[in-house]
Amino acid sequence: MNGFLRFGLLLAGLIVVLLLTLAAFQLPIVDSVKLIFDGAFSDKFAWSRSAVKMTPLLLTGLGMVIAWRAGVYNIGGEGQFVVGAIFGAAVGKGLIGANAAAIPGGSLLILVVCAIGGALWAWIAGWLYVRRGVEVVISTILLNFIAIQLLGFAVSGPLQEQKRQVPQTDLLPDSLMLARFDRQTDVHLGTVLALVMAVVLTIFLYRTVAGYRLRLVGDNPKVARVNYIDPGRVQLSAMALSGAMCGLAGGVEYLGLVGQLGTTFPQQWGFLGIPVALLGGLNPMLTAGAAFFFGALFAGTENLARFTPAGTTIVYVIQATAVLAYVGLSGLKKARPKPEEETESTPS
Amino acid sequence: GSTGDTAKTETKEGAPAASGEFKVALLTLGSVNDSGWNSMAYEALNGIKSDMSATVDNQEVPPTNAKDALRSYAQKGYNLVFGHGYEYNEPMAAVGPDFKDTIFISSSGGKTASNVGAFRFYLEQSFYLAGMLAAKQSKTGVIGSVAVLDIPSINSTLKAYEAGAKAANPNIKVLPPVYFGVENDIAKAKQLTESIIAQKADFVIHQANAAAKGVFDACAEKGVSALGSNLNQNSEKGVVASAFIVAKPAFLQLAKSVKDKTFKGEIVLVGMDSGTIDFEINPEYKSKVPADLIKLLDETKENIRTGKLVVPKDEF
Amino acid sequence: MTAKSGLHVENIVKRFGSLTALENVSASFRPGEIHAVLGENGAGKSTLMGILSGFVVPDSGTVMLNGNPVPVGRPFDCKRLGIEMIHQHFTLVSEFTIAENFALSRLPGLLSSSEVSARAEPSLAAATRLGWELEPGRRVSSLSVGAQQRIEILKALGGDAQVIIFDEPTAVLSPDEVEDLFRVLRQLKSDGHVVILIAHKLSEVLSIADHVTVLRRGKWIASAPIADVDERKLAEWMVGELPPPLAERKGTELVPGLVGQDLTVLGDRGEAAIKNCSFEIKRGEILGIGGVDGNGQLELAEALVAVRPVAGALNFAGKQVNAEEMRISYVPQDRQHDGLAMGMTIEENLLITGHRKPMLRKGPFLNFRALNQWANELVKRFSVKANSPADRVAGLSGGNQQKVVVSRALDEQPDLLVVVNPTRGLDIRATEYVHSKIQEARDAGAAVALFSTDLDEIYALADRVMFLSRGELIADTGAESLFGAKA
Amino acid sequence: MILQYATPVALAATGETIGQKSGVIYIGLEGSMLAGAFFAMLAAQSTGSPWIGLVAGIAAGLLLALLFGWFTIRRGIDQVVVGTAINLLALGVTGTIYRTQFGKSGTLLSVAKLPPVFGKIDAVEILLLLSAIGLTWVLQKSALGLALRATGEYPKAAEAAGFSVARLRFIGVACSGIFAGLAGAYLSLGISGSFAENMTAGRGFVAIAMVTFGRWKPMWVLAAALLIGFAESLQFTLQAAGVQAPYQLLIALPYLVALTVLVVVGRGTVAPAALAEPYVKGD
Ligand SMILES: Nc1ncnc2c1ncn2[C@@H]1O[C@H](COP(=O)(O)OP(=O)(O)OP(=O)(O)O)[C@@H](O)[C@H]1O
Ligand SMILES: Nc1ncnc2c1ncn2[C@@H]1O[C@H](COP(=O)(O)OP(=O)(O)OP(=O)(O)O)[C@@H](O)[C@H]1O
Ligand SMILES: [Mg+2]
Ligand SMILES: [Mg+2]
Repeated sequence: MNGFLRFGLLLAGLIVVLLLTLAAFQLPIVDSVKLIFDGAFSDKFAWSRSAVKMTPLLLTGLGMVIAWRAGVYNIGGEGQFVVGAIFGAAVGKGLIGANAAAIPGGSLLILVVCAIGGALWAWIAGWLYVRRGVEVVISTILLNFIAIQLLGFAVSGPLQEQKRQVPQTDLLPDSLMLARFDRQTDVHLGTVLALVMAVVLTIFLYRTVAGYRLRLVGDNPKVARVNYIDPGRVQLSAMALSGAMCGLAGGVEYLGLVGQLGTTFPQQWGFLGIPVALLGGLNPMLTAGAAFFFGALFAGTENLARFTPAGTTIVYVIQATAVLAYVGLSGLKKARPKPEEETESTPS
Repeated sequence: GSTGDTAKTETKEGAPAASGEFKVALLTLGSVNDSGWNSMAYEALNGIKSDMSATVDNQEVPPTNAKDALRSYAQKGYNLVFGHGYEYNEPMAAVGPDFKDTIFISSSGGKTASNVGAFRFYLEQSFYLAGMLAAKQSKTGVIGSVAVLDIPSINSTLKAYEAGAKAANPNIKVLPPVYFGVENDIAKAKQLTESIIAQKADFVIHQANAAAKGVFDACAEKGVSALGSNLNQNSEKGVVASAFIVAKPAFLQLAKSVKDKTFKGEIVLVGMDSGTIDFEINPEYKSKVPADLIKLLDETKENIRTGKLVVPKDEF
Repeated sequence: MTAKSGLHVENIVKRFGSLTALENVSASFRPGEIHAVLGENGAGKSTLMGILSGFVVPDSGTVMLNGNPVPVGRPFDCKRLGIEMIHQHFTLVSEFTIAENFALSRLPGLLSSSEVSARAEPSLAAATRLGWELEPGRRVSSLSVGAQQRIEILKALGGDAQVIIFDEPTAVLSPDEVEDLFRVLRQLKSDGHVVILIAHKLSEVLSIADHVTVLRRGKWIASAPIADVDERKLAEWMVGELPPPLAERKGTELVPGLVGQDLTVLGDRGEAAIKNCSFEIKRGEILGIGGVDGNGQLELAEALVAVRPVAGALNFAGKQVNAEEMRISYVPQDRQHDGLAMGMTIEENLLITGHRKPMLRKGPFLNFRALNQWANELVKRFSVKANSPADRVAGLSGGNQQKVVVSRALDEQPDLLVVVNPTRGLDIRATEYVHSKIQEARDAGAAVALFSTDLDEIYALADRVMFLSRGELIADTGAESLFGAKA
Repeated sequence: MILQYATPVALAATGETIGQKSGVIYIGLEGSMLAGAFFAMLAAQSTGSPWIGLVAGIAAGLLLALLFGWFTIRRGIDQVVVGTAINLLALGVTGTIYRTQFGKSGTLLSVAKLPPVFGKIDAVEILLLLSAIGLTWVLQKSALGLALRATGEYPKAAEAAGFSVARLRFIGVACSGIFAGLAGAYLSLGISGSFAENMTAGRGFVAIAMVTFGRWKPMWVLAAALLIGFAESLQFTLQAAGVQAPYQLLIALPYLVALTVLVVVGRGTVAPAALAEPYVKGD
């Protein structure tokens, strides 16, 4: 595979487009590029910033890989992310009350519950699809909207802080937070967890029987059916696993970064997992690469917004052009599109 | 391994230079072009820039990123970082001990340290007056309010609005606040305003920021009175009075105290006494307000200013 | 008729990556002639036809029609010039009605009303001319493969085509349907069309074609008038030598096997596709089940392999059929729909059954070393034309795709073997090989249900024959009348 | 009025129906709407004519859709990835221009609104009703519709019939873009008389959901959008009437209604078979 050469070409084209964008918005090009680069890579703070942003992206991206590989077009990562965190916060609230320090493995418990929460939320859409034929695309869009409202309700109702003033949960004690490597940076154990998950998922998809069946169902559910594999069951499990991964992302964001939930907790990570996964060709390891690309891009452009008059909005423009440049060039370079003549099937 | 936020302080390179340059940053949750809460702070920041010839910067920062943003500014030698919202108080308390040379101030919030403080705008005072005006002037006997989110900073003002209304007219019916839930959704704000006008409300106050246009529009179309908030919005169509914040003097004073190194980490309550909070009737509408009501409002304002009347406010 | 009239291809080259599908191929197709193109699976026949009709862009070479160059790679222009193709894999919109499919190919442009019934008229008229009855309002997805092919042909006949290309039209047809199709071909020929036919059965070719061209591994081998060749000669051109005849049946003992009693099976739309059928297939026996496609073959086959619920008693060796305890192998009729995962590699497609083999697993994991070895061997044994088992099946020719499906089903000795048109689209050599493997399975004690629309195949292989007609199984009472029955 | 508030989503969803019928799922719908809203406002503000504004809004929505088309149809790149980027781009470009031009002064932005034509009904609302009927006709009775549907079901068949799949899909996605632009323009000029950053607030996504909800039939899609519009206005009325329920529940009401309807209705017409699948001409 000459993937590396391709990647290099993409990177070059991408930089050109970025420069043009900056010029279009009359930002000093050299300084801006330096700010973006510094924001993503210059020192340990920058690297940590990139890693922190990569973490939820990678986990939700992996979640999307699982579902899309099974042929279920889950676009409900955002809702699953949020509901996972809500579940985790419920346990967190209990642990705070029960003097958390006394409970070993409290963070692990919260993470597991987050995964379960995300899995349940995704399972709803999966069940609707498998048993009632409701397209996942629509049910997950609707469930995303509902999840956001559920969060609002949770943090101003049952999970609200003790003082009952602000719609947010109580801050978790340090003993429950994921370990950080350096108190000066935000990067936390969740990043390692996400990378481990990418490896685990690679092994699962390509090395195990269950992973093979999942891919087979995604490719042709009818073939699976006549070979005694129940596509519905596989897709339902895939959906739950996918949701678990997104829920875990929510948990990692909660335990690793913020320590409390409020209405501003959702930052679109669940949604952005989709382009990340697709950019990674629905392959876990390449998805890790895509997540890092996005993470660094976010970290860098944020830095640009921080120290220039360029606001968040220009950041969006830069991000959009970067993504388009990347995929555009990869489209140009695509050595050989998949042969259509034989991939389309005979109507029966 | 993990390190708690209370561990020993590390000194960072890039601490404020002795060059005398004064650097101020502002963090907001939303766009500073929201014609409301954030744009008010942005104006004040520009006031600091021009009056104190400071270097200023501003950024939209969600709370999840707050610590990173605070550290970056501190590392770049910023002397003062404003976080315009209670959401920034916790991150400031967490980061503050590491950067003793930078002062962190959030709008609202309860945690303080030697270099961490909070500002509390007593906007309730002017909402109280708005409630009085509405209650007295309402022909239907029903008034209402439209808000973007169910959050304490908003709810506290709406409670004061209700308290003022009840104080002026015990028989007034104050509809419970209604929320449209999505920032910047003008159409929803408008639709929601129409639905409370359908409940007979003829005075509507808002906490809708950029979506306020929808509230005013609905009021103007249905011929009811709108009340502006956060900024003086008396020039908008259909607005009869505004309850607002004049942020610049307060921000400036604070910035000066930081520059003079007289700042103490504390929670500062700024209200009508310092002229930061104000209430003003639209001059065009003034003719429709009976003289005794104007007198009552003026007296109440004076009582608030001198502390004789303490308007209720929530803690958050 | 000038020397230039007709369709001429010259020096066509087409490569797919490192594989050369066509190497400097030239040929002439004349009006008023049925011209057969022959070759083994993967020889490049479909690719050449794709180039003639504009669907495939050649790397170099020219196509001329009546002395004028045909723009390559532009199906619309080819169609306008009068080149129509009946594809090996149909180009019908299965969600559309028959009439809508006809109308679609007769639209003058985008800016008009669809006038479905008016535009479908020429094709419907052609149907009447050919004596085919159709319900224009019926959805194509509800038609049998044979009926769909008629729609595909009628679509082409609705315009004023000069060249009509048939890519393996006979592969799924019953003898009657084949005869009917040949009637159509002759009529087209006498109308002065250029008719190009791809077929694997040499007897069919010899009975209908006027001229043959043979390809082998992408190279032109020979062209000759039909009078100059015989079956032996053609086979020699195609494969170099003729395969040995079928082995005689070994005298194995018959043991009780699959018994079905009063079986009723529902189709996808809830209709009773199989009604009260009873039969027995002993171990060591092949039951041939003939009949026109669409009479319940798919449903019965799926019921036998226990993937479709069935009412009635279905027992194997006295016990209820239980997929867990016995080995069932299945070759479905529609390879692309039911047999292959088109986005996966050859190896992964072999794994569809292989992943259950203990030798290819290590606990929950796949044993890759064993897997590669196994896949390589299968590919070699069934001579699937590919660079390696890691190639994607989508890039294989139709026949080679079929080999993948068949090989994984026949790889291990099954108790029950259910095959539906197992040699659809296979060349002579591959057909012989598959036939011998089916016999081998039988001889080793499998109960075999052979569904086929090809009478020759049934009579060559089956020990007993039954026929499916409108969901009912009928004992062999002389095939002719039954094949006459329309679905 | 329910019709008025439901119009933006209904318009965008009707246009998207055509796009999806041709096999393109335009995830950038939200972006086209936002660009439509902004450029309509900008043009109306500088010319004083809401009609010119409408045209500008449509043009902006169309332009983004064509950009999307270039990437997905010509280059065969994944529709979800490009759509996401288009949304970001629209958010960024409208936000940036808006911030440099407006909203600093503290006064709210006001532009001339569309005048009503019949009583309270305005031209766009009429257009919405007409286009649902018109597009139904196009899909069912016109040559274009037949070819579009074939492209969405089985592109190879459309190509075999002599049509360019790419051209048909461009027509489809252009339709999505035009209607989304109009929907956005209506949001800013018909309803709000103003603009605020990201004022579309997820309506594009709701519209995409409505296409599925309405089973890819323009009239049903319109009905679905109106049903959701009704649920929305119901929740506002309930809030205003002081109903004792968490307001988050009320805000979620429309989505819960949609989900419930889908659970009850269950399996219906299925999506166009080739939806979101890139088509590369056989080579
Ligand atoms: N789109 C494609 N991509 C890659 N390889 C292809 C493609 N289409 C055909 N090939 C290869 O080109 C060769 C010729 O294929 P073609 O389909 O023309 O064979 P054929 O003679 O029609 O065979 P069959 O009788 O099995 O249908 C085969 O080896 C096939 O694998
Ligand atoms: N070769 C076969 N022929 C017929 N049926 C089979 C065959 N292989 C498997 N099955 C059926 O498929 C079912 C599942 O297969 P298998 O036990 O190999 O998979 P599994 O990983 O254990 O999955 P499950 O969790 O469904 O049990 C079996 O119960 C059996 O009925
Ligand atoms: Mg072929
Ligand atoms: Mg099992």
